[in-house]
Amino acid sequence: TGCGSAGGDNAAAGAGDDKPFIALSNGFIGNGWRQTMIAKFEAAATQAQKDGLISKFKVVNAPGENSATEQVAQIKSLLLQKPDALLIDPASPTALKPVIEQACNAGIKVVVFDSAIDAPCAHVLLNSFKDWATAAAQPLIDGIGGKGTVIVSRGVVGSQPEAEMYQTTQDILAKYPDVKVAATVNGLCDGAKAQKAVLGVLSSVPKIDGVIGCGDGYGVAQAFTTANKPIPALTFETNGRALNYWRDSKLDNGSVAVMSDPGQSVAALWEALDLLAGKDVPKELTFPIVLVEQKDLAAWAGALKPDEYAAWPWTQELFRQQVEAVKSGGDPVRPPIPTAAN
Amino acid sequence: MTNLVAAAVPPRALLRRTAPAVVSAVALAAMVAVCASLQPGVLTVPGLTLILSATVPLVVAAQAQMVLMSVGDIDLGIGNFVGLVTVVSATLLVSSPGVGALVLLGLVAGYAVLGALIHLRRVPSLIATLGASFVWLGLGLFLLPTPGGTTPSWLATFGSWQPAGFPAPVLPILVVSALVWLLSSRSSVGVRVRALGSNPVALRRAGLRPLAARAVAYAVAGALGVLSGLVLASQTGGGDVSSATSYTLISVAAVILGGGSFAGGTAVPWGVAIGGVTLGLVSVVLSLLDVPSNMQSAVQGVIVLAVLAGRVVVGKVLR
Amino acid sequence: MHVDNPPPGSVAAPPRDDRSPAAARTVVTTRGVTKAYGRTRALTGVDLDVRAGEVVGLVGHNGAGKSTLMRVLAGLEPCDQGTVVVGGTQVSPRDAGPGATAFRGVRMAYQETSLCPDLTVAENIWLSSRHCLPRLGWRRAAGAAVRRRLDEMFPGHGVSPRDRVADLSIARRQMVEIARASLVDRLDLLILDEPTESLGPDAARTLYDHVRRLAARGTAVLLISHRIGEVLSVADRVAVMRDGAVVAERPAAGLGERDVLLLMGAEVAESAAVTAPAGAGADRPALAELRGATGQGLRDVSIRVGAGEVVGLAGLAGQGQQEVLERLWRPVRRDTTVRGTRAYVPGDRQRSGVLPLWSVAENLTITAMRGLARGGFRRMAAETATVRGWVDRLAVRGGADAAMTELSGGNQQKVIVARAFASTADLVLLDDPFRGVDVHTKTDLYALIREEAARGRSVVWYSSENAEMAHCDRVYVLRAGRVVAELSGDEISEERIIAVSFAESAAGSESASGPVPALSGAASPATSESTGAPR
Amino acid sequence: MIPRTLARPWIWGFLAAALVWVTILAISSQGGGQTVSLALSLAPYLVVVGLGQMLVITAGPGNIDVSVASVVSLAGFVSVQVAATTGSVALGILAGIGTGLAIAVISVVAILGLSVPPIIATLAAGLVASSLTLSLADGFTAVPDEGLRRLLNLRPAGVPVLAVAVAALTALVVVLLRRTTYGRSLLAVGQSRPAAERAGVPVARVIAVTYLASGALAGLAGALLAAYIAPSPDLGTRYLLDSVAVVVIGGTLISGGRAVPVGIWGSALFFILLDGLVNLVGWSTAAQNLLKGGLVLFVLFLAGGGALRGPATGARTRRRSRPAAATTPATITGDTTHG
Ligand SMILES: Nc1ncnc2c1ncn2[C@@H]1O[C@H](COP(=O)(O)OP(=O)(O)OP(=O)(O)O)[C@@H](O)[C@H]1O
Ligand SMILES: Nc1ncnc2c1ncn2[C@@H]1O[C@H](COP(=O)(O)OP(=O)(O)OP(=O)(O)O)[C@@H](O)[C@H]1O
Ligand SMILES: [Mg+2]
Ligand SMILES: [Mg+2]
Repeated sequence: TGCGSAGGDNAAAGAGDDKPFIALSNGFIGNGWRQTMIAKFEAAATQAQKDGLISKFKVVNAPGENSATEQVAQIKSLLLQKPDALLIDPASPTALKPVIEQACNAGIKVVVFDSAIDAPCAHVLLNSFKDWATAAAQPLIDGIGGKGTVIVSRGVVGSQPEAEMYQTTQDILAKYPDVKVAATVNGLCDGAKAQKAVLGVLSSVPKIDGVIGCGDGYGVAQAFTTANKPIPALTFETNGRALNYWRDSKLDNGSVAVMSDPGQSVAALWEALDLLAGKDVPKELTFPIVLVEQKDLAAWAGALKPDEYAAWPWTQELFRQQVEAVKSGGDPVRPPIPTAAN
Repeated sequence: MTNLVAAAVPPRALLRRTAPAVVSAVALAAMVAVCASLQPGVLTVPGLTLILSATVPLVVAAQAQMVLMSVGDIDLGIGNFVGLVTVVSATLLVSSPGVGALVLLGLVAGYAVLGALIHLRRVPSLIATLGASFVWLGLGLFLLPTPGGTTPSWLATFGSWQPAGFPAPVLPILVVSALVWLLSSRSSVGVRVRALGSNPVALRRAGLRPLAARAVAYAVAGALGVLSGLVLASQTGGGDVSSATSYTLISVAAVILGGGSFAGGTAVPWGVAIGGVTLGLVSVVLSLLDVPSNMQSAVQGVIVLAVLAGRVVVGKVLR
Repeated sequence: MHVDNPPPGSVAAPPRDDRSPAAARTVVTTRGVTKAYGRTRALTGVDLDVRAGEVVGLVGHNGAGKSTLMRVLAGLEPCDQGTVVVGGTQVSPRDAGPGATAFRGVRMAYQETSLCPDLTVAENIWLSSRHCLPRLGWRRAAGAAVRRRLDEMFPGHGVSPRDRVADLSIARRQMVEIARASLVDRLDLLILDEPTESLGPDAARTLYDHVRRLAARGTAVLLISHRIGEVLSVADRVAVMRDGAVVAERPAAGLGERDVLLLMGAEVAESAAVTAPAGAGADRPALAELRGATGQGLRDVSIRVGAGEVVGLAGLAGQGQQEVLERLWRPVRRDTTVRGTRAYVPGDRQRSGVLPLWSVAENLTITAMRGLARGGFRRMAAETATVRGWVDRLAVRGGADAAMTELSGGNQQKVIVARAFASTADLVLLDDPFRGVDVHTKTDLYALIREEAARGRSVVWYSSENAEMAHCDRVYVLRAGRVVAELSGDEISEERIIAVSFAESAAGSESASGPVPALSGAASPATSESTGAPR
Repeated sequence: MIPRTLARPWIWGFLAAALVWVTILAISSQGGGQTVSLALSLAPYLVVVGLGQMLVITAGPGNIDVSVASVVSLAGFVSVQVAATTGSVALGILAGIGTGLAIAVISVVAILGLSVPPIIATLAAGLVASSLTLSLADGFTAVPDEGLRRLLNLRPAGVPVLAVAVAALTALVVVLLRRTTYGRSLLAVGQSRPAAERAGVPVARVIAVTYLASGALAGLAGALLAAYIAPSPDLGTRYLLDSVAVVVIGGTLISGGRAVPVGIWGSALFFILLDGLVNLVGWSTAAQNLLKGGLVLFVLFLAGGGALRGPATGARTRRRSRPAAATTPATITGDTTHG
């Protein structure tokens, strides 16, 4: 932690002239998920530097609110430093298109992760939002026995992943006519916002059996506590705070914790290295989401700090296995669940 | 003797007025120097193009903010408005250019109406534009819930224009600033608008309608907002209503750095251009310097404060 | 296109020496004009005629309705009842409003200038005279016009059309304001509302010369002023307003100041006599001192204020008097010592006096509140008692609960003076606060100052009106940031002050100032007024 | 004076809140009382931030505190950390308040020492605060105190304890404004800074105290909010725009000089109930934003000059009064006549 973006010491940078220089541009740093994502990347990149895989690395976070314009400016100045590969967690799935093309034209390998992007020259690495939505809704509906009243808490409406996820949720719900949707709130995949949104409707809805959300269960649980109502089945976020709460409150009603994987940034690093090494990597890679089920709950909960999100510990090995799995259409790799000692 | 006195006063007053912009310019030069020392490529034409291009829409938005600040108002909706324009240009302007153009004109008219209502109902512009910013956001999300779309080819061509010999972004910055300068400082419309910010009572006594002046100011700000959005869309190639939210406060800061004030009455288009470019370059400097990621916001804040502190020092010296 | 062409007027402009302008064309006529603002009846039925080529002086106490009447005549506001005939056509209330065409030939110079401070002089001219400026090149035309008019009215004015108004001294702004009002292609009636309050005597003289010339060419001029002597010397006719109506109209010739005062409201006439100050205060302990203060417009100024003393600061406007007050108000420099607490009475009441959202009572107690409070909490009962005392003592019209902005200027000024004296301050600083205040009010306030001084308070009083200095124990006359004379007791007289104010030529033999460096004129931020000789 | 101030301005927020409440009731036809009760358990946080913002806005044209959002987030982390380390909730809350004060010190130094316009000064202070927040959030391990959370969730007879406490705080602010020399000085400074200065009001001290108070209140809100929800780097994000909006809809004069603390409750309830309504009906964020903006504008334009400004207030004229003293005595804006 600390000065990760300092890119290691300069001596090392000078020594490994032929080793690649990796830059990461992150559109937003203001939540726990993004912080975990950056922390995982910096740890892995520092290690890779020690191992002599890369010469140096650099992380640039656009300051302020999720601002595409700031990110564009920062990527442009990164281009001046001529990195060999550029990893991007975009603030906006469209605004970066021209600058990504500019980067590609400059001969830089570009890997975009955490969000689909319509830039033909870039490699894209992302989680399956369909899996995510399915993993959020299905166990929960099963948990309440296929009937009852639920609230749907949507993510950032307007974002393309959300649209896909919401569609998936709708499709699943369509199969269960006995599950009634009492309200659809905008939780924005953010516990605090979901808490307020759910609290706002709780007095006006009948008894709720479950809240299908996108990683905002902790806040929703607080809302039910405030309203003095029993905690229904929830979709928790995968951070330590939520998992500990889930474990301590002994909820066993179909609740799950599911989110995209902040370890993607590390996978993106490995992808960039393989690309630079001339390996054949598909343009689009789908990686597994992080799903915490009841059986793994204790292990995850013990290993995570409150604001730290569960991340798959991608190694170069695991990464290559997953690439093979994607190519061959096989089952996705299941990286090991960390132990509390981590 | 009196002529001597008269001649001695204005240059000093002029100096006092331009000092803020000069300090910003010095800061700008310093920042470019730092960038260049870290990355010599900055001083080449492609380098300057790279680092300056992102500041163009910001400068244009700051000019819009400046026009409103010159009537003593403030626009907390400009960021979302620019975002909305990018959305319109990535959707309607492509599917049916005529309708798109009409909608953009309608948005300018909407700004004028907003200004007129602010005037007639005597509500504070700060809160009215804050309310309007929710409306712009809502409209943008309504048109394009998902960031995306593609801008018309002529816009994209403009965005990727790379003339030889000079950095392309300099041209729109100079042209827009010159236009705003002509309009606000040299034309009679500008006199009305600034008079409104300076002393509305005088404007009314002169038989001019403050309502008209305010509506004109808002219309001009709206037009500049549309221009900013088009430029932004030309650079991003798509529409995203929340792509420019940070412009709201940054544009205010740019006006202040350029020597404008909240009191109204003054128009400082050239200062605003300098202030806007300065602020736009802060994130470039940050990404060139190896500032720890968590500390980047703080450094940005400190740079702004330092430039303004420089102003104070210069102001003291000039007095 | 002929912005500065003086009006041809009617062809039959009467010769100036014909003191019976009754024969001339009537420019403006009002009959039974009334105007009410809410409960306030500002005008109760005004009959007035103004004829081409005459100068009419309009006098009256504060709140008599002069400004309101002028606004009606200038077409800024419609009247409620009655008729207004402008240039031969009767105007209905609908025609009134800023910029109404019916009122094209009527122009008004406001007492508190209606210029835009952030605009240049030329741009300000464009605002009010745009009808007669070319569409292209208006900037140059406006600049040339205003320069010519200023040269004519105030030779040596030192104003450039490209100056920003905010950078000009108050006096110069006033000049621009007056020039602005007179710049029009056809001027039938020029209204001057207290034009000379911030002008020096020299500028006032040249202004009045111009007024006479305008009149000679057929323009009617309405002149409002509280300086009755000036009115009498310039006007052909004097109209006296009282409580919203014109109560008397007299030819100026043969009218004395006392007569006018009697017409305005009689009973003060006697008390206007100057209270002779008590003996010199040199032996009293010093409460405040400036020792060789230099910088920020001052040079080597030494001033001493004894306890219970009224010290005057005199001289032409802008010679450093306000800087002295500023030092005493915020004694942060080494060269200034002030023992005890201070209160300040600003002259610029609109800007730095009135708290517009509050009532009279709230405005009055803001300074005293601190002294009365216990542990940061206000003592309401004590405050109420204070307010009641002062409202009664100064007879503030409207009472304690009236909104401050509903009071007339003079009454607002009373409240602001009372605010300072209601505090426990040992030293009260007066920054020319009685500009444009009527004679009644002034007399009350002078008496108040003497009373408070007798109770042991010290007062430092800057006034641009030299006659006021007679109420002081001691007077320092400043010029170009220096003290050029110290007068006390019987030495204090208007003539003496004027004489030392123009020290260069003056035989100020006894003033200890020594030779004035030649540079001083140029270095002072002012002022064209100092160029002329005393009247 | 009292009837004139209170007669109108604050009524709009409550009216709008009531309207939304009736709509919710009409749609769901149940839980009307509980709706209010739950809204009352969310409103206090916004009210606390709003009270601080109100004091700042009251200090006159140009005064605004845009650092509140970052202060809320930062104070959340600090207070949870301190409470967890010392084991004392009270110390945690004090630490939150102290954090707000510390950030406000940056603003105050910039505003008074460097003459930086408040919107910029507080923007910069906010940036510093968000940097500190991110550094703290990195590897943050402390968890909010359970006892405090239970207290915040306590609703005897449907009335949240916190709402009562914040109502008392509001009353305290009312007393502060009416009965203390600081309050009166603040109102005077807000009406006309030069006039207040000449009337002997220590303007710089009043301004400093005001920003410090805003910082402290935002810090307090952050401490409570972090216990109620959970510390997070974007805990306060929404509170910037909303705090300004509730203050102004609440009837406080945006040009300064008149504060209406009670009105903040009305507009805070309005905002919270509106959120509830939108979520209940299941509108998209597009509609939500359109509705929110539309209603803000509607209330604003409807209430208009009459309610949001004093009867004889030349607010537009007063906006001219420049914050800093000019070198020459500035021009007067002419008659105060219009309105
Ligand atoms: N716009 C207004 N609104 C309310 N009352 C007004 C307004 N204008 C004038 N008044 C009232 O009308 C009366 C006459 O005011 P006016 O300004 O005409 O007096 P004045 O003769 O100009 O006094 P002064 O010598 O102080 O200039 C005053 O008592 C004032 O209270
Ligand atoms: N909004 C208002 N409500 C009520 N009365 C007002 C208002 N605005 C101005 N007035 C009154 O209108 C009159 C005209 O204002 P003006 O500036 O001419 O002051 P004045 O009375 O002429 O003062 P003075 O002659 O002492 O300078 C004043 O008497 C003032 O009290
Ligand atoms: Mg008057
Ligand atoms: Mg007057």
